[in-house]
Amino acid sequence: MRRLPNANSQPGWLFPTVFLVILLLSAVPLGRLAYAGLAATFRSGLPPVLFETGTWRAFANTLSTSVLGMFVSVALGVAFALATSLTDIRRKRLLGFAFMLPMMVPPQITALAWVEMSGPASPLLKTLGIAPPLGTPQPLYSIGGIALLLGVQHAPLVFLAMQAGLSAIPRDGIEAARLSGAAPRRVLRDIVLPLALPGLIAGASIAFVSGVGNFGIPAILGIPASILTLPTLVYSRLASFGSQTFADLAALSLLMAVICAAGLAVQQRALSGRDYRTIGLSGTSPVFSLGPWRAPVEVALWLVLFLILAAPFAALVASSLVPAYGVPLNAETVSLRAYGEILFRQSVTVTAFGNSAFLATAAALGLLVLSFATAYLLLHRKGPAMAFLLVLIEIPYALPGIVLAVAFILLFAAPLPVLGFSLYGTIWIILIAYLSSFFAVSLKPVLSAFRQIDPALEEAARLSGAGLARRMRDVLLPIMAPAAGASVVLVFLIACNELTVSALLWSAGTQTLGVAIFNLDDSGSSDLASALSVLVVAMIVALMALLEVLARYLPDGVLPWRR
Amino acid sequence: MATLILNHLSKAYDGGRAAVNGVSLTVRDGGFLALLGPSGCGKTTLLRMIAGFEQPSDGSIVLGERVISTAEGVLPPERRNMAMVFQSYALWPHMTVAQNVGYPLKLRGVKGENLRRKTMEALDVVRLADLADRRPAALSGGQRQRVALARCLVTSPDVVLLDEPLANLDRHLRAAMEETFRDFHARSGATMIYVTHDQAEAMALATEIAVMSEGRFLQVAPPNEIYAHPEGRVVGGLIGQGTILSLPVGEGRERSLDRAACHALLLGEAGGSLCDVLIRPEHVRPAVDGIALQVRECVFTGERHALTLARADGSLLKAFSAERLAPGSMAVFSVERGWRL
Amino acid sequence: MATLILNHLSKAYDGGRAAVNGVSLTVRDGGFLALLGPSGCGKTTLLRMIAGFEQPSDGSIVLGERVISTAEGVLPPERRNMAMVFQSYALWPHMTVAQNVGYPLKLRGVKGENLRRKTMEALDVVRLADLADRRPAALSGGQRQRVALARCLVTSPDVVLLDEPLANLDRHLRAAMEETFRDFHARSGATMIYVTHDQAEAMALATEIAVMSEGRFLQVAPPNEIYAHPEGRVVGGLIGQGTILSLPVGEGRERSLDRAACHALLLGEAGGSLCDVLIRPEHVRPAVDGIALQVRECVFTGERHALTLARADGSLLKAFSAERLAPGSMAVFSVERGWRL
Amino acid sequence: ADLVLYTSQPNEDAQATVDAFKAKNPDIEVEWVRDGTTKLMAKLMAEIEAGNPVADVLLIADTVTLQRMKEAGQLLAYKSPEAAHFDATLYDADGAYYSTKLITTGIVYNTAADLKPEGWKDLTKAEAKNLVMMPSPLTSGAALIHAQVLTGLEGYGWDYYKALQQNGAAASGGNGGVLKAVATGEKAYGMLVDYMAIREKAKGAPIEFVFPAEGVSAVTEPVAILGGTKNEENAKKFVDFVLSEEGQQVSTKLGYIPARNGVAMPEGFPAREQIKVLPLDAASALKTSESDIKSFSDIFGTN
Ligand SMILES: Nc1ncnc2c1ncn2[C@@H]1O[C@H](COP(=O)(O)OP(=O)(O)OP(=O)(O)O)[C@@H](O)[C@H]1O
Ligand SMILES: Nc1ncnc2c1ncn2[C@@H]1O[C@H](COP(=O)(O)OP(=O)(O)OP(=O)(O)O)[C@@H](O)[C@H]1O
Ligand SMILES: [Fe+3]
Ligand SMILES: [Mg+2]
Ligand SMILES: [Mg+2]
Repeated sequence: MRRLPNANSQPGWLFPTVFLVILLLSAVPLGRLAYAGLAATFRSGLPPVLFETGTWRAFANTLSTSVLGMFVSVALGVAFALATSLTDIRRKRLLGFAFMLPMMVPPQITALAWVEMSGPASPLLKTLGIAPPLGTPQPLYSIGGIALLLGVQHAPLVFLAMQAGLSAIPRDGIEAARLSGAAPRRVLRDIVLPLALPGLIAGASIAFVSGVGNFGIPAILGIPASILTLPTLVYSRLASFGSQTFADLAALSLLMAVICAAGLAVQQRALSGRDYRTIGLSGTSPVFSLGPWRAPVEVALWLVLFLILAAPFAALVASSLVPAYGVPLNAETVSLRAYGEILFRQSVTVTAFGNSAFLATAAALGLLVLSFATAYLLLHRKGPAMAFLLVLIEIPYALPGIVLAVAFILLFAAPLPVLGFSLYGTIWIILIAYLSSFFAVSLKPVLSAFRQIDPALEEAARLSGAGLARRMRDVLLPIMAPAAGASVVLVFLIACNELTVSALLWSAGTQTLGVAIFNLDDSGSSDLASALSVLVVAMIVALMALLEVLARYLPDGVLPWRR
Repeated sequence: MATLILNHLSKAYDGGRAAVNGVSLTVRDGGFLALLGPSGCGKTTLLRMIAGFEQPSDGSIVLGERVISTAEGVLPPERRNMAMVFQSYALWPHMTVAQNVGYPLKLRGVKGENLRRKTMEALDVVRLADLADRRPAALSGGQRQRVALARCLVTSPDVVLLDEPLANLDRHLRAAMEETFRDFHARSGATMIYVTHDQAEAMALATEIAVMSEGRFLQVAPPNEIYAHPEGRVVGGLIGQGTILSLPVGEGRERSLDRAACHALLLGEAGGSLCDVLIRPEHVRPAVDGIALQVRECVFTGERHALTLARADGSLLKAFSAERLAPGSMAVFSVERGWRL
Repeated sequence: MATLILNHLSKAYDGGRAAVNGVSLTVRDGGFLALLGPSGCGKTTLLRMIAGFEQPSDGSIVLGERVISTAEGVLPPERRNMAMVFQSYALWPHMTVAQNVGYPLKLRGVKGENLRRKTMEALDVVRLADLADRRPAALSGGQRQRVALARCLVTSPDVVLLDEPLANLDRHLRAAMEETFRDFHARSGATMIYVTHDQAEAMALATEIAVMSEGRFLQVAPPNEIYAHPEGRVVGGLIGQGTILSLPVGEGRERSLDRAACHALLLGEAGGSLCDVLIRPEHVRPAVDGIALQVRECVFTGERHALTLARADGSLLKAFSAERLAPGSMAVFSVERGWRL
Repeated sequence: ADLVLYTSQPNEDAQATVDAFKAKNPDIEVEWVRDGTTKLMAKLMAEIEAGNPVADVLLIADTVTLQRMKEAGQLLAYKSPEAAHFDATLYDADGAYYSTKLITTGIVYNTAADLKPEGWKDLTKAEAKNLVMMPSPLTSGAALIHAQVLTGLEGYGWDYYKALQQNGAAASGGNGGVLKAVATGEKAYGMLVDYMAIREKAKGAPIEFVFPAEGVSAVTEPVAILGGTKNEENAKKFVDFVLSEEGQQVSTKLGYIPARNGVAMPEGFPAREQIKVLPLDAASALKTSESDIKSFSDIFGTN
């Protein structure tokens, strides 16, 4: 008879398949970049970046901004997740819904809006009469400023991962703690947070890695104050492309990979030696009554939301209504011309909407499947190979888009071996790059959900006769609907806005929304760019509203704002 | 510690029938109430209301002088000083066994050596001291249940709520734990409410038994009283074993039937309207003279055989026998006692 | 359907003592094996190995002609055509009761009306037909257990593994479910392995009983055999009630002791080395002549009173009595039978 | 496509250029890719490294960048007949690249500012303390060239930049950032490319632009043919067209100073004679660019 597989193992094809896919999405492009770097090194010696103090300062800046930013994200994301899923505040759904939107405003715009909001020209501060005089140094041009904005930008990532984690906490565990005499705050500290730790850590680690690879915010807030981070450093290297640039790129990528691996190591440590598997059913979470604190908490949440969403978004809307920067918004200057132009004259916007919608959907769903398979594998197999896979998955997301794009061009510019045709210049290469880039984002919530699930639920399905695909679809996916929802929403939102990867990989006909917005802005049509951004946000809101209407037909808990 | 009073307590889950329906009861300070009833009758729901997890749809709960639950609001569970063994155990998966058990102590400010000692004492009682550092996921079902038990009894709660706390334990452990409950009850004087499906357990432990069905209390009485004098078909069928026969019984007669009365009834010698009569197996004994019955079934239960006996009209009686009787054979039994429901 | 053979099966969890330790057993095709043993002795682990969830550390499992588990590899559970009631139920929270129960059918290609009908039949058996559209979270503990039961019995598995399947059900439901098991077993001919703490249940259902302790089988025998002739202190203490006394028994004598032998032993008339003797409460009866014992405890259990009796040297015996005897009083009992362990 | 163009011109400009070319050569199908210079170069270099460059023609950035490519042997030399109408400083003697327009860097100021600057040194005055912003040579090629040109100017040198730094001037990303900062009043003065300021002013932004009397630097968005092109003939046609009178008028219409002699200035610009364009030697600028960046970084502390 045939050799029998291990008890806790998956079908024999699973590991090789997942391994191969990860190799293809991550190791091969990264390896190609490393190869180009090594070749350049052999041609002209070790890359000088490695010996410049500036590089190490950028390394330190990257580390500090992303760590601080992560803390900001965690504070905001956790607060919102707890408030919307465990307390009796009103309009939770709206809060949750709105809290995801900051991710939809491109980082550059958020940064500019905050600069404007806190600078001398701030309409807000002017109205309040506390605008600083012309030329006052901008407080946001600092490590703290960068971290703050990174934190704000990435808070929804923590929010979503955390919510998925919270939804898996068994209700009776909280009740038992309360009956033991723990006041809500104690329950939070001793039971809720520890049990939601996988979700929390997943969120924190995506926020951290996002901060490592972010270019838009440090570019706008860091460069004026001479604060370079690794992504902005990479960019400045690329500006004067020379013989050593590939070596520089490879070296800087290596540094970012090191940060990532260190982050992952910390994450593994934090999670190790614990068991988060719930035993039995995890029902609906109970609700803590805030009592007299409800109104203040609500005010605080809405205020934060105003700062991180309404203000940048208002700035966006305002600049879409006036023809040029600095033109005051008043009855004479206001016009909807930009919207007319975008909607009815620019044919690219329609294509871009189509492309981005396709890419974001395909990436989100494709990665969902991939993430489930990978998470399943990672949880059932242990060992250094698995840790290595995790790092491989994470690096592409940590690299600035431009580096990843270069790696993919290196790999795909020439026709594919054997097959003879080239993917370069088609929409598929962008999709592959998206799969590579956002894998980490998609995997995190799913992996943490797997950590929390009662294994007996899968075992029962197996004994019923369900093979891997079947029990994934029928049992695991629906049970982990919150995590699956978070994963899809995260990837979709990020992909909708993605700029750099698609910018370098696109050609005529395949441009995406991010590229379209960037091009409009770059050619001085800030009004059109803003209008398009506003339309993108509107599209997302419309999409979410549509899902809200369809909620009845979707598995429970998939829609993050409905929990 | 104080008297626990339930006033017309009701609870309906969203859009369903009432799970608990107008229940009233007084458990005196230090009482030990066993709650019996078929699966789904509302026992857990009642405990959850007492603990403060569910808000009553109607009625109120009073503990001592304080109203602790009404349809308008409830005193939060953490301020009730109660303890509970959950039907699902509700262990915290991220804590070790010792941490799980010690947590209520920690909340009460017990620290260091004292905490360790008390925790280990509680674990000793449930015989889990050597598993103190395990996580719940690495325990067997019965071990989990014992952790939940230890956690429940580690402090000095005013009210202890036990939701089938011994369901997953073997007989010996069960006996030992019963002993522990009795000790704990005697020592702490806490009011205990105990849900179980094991009547022997209930009888052995409780000062009072409440029989519940479909959200209502059918009878509340001390164990021997409820066993001897159940009220109505449901309680009669639920408490102890026995069969209920519809027999013609004349009006105005004693509810307690002696041997002669039973035989008269069973032989159809008495007239009158039909009435439900409960006959317990221990009162049906092999005898020299009495009623001839056919053995339908004879099931070995270890200590003895459980017999199912058929009367001439096909209605059934139950009895015990030390010896195996062949199914199908006829035998003579005397019926010592009966109870008119 | 085929014979299930366990060969020197062992399982040690990471870095712990062996939870199952060199267990060998043959359950013949269509057999009904009850597994008894104290909490934590390895029953669930054994079932999980049979189901294919755990890989043995050593030994193998053979079903019919096929080796389905060895230390090297196991046949995946989904290809074993077994069914199991999990100790923790393992219901799928996102499916309704009907969907939970119907899922194994769906996987076997049953569709439409046929699926619905079979599902409802299974739900009828466990008396949950009217809750078909509920989610498990909105069920009581016993109702959840019944859903798990229905899901287990809805298909025609070759082997059925039941891990304390009736622990949370009331007596009547339990009796009805026992009946269901018997029916199912007779009808489907499946091999059944049944873990329970309720010995009456085990005795009533099983064709064989295996007693487990600390990962090993102590005795495997038919119910009446194991009750009458337990091997060793542990089995003797575990099966049925009774007390084990260390008494001087002469060598080479019968293991089965009659009344005369018992009395001789108890009165210290027999000489010889000390030996463990098991005396069951049903064999200790109030009598006119016999042994005078002091009543230490008298606990009401409904049907009767459980007595704890003390001999002169302080060692204890158990007995039953229909009437309450005052603790502290003396009474005369005859001991009808004993068993040398 | 019969011809692939990589350009860093803004979208509408690139479209206009291609449209005009196609009007003359209807049978040549042109595909164009536009992006920022940095990204475009990264893309191009990666393609070259992979051994399969897609572009045929570049219309991109500045002569220094193309000089680097020329020296790396990545450009095709083509002697265009139109070269005769251009200043010799505006194209490569070997025909590797040709300037197509002049994008000068001057001074922009917010109309609310106190000082109306006229020369570069005005930016070091006390009135401008903390109010000056310029693009950083680290991100903008034009800014590097501007620095190289200004420091080469008599009486300026790196001391000028030191003075700017001491006066609290900020060096931020690209030209867009400077425009936004000055237009929104966050800063009062900035170094900025001409067309951006003039276009934005025409749309109503509260800014003014001056061409300082000492002279201005210029980047020239040269056109070049990539070595190894598969469409050499079409590429040459494109180069000729861009340099032709007709092609140059496209630039003018879009608001750029044409490179070709004798073509009219775009609207909003002073007469060509009033703008003193300081010359730049691409070859030597390339040699010093690394050290220039370093000097700049040393002063502004960046990197
Ligand atoms: N995952 C695990 N890791 C380590 N030890 C375990 C694990 N699961 C169970 N054990 C231990 O193995 C032993 C056998 O466990 P098992 O669950 O088989 O007991 P059981 O006989 O089913 O007991 P119960 O009647 O209490 O359910 C127990 O001592 C238990 O603590
Ligand atoms: N969350 C819920 N939503 C709706 N109905 C519920 C919910 N929880 C329980 N019920 C129903 O309320 C009734 C009483 O449930 P409860 O859990 O109190 O029963 P129980 O007496 O504890 O039963 P068991 O002995 O089976 O545990 C049951 O019919 C059950 O189906
Ligand atoms: Fe450019
Ligand atoms: Mg219950
Ligand atoms: Mg078990």
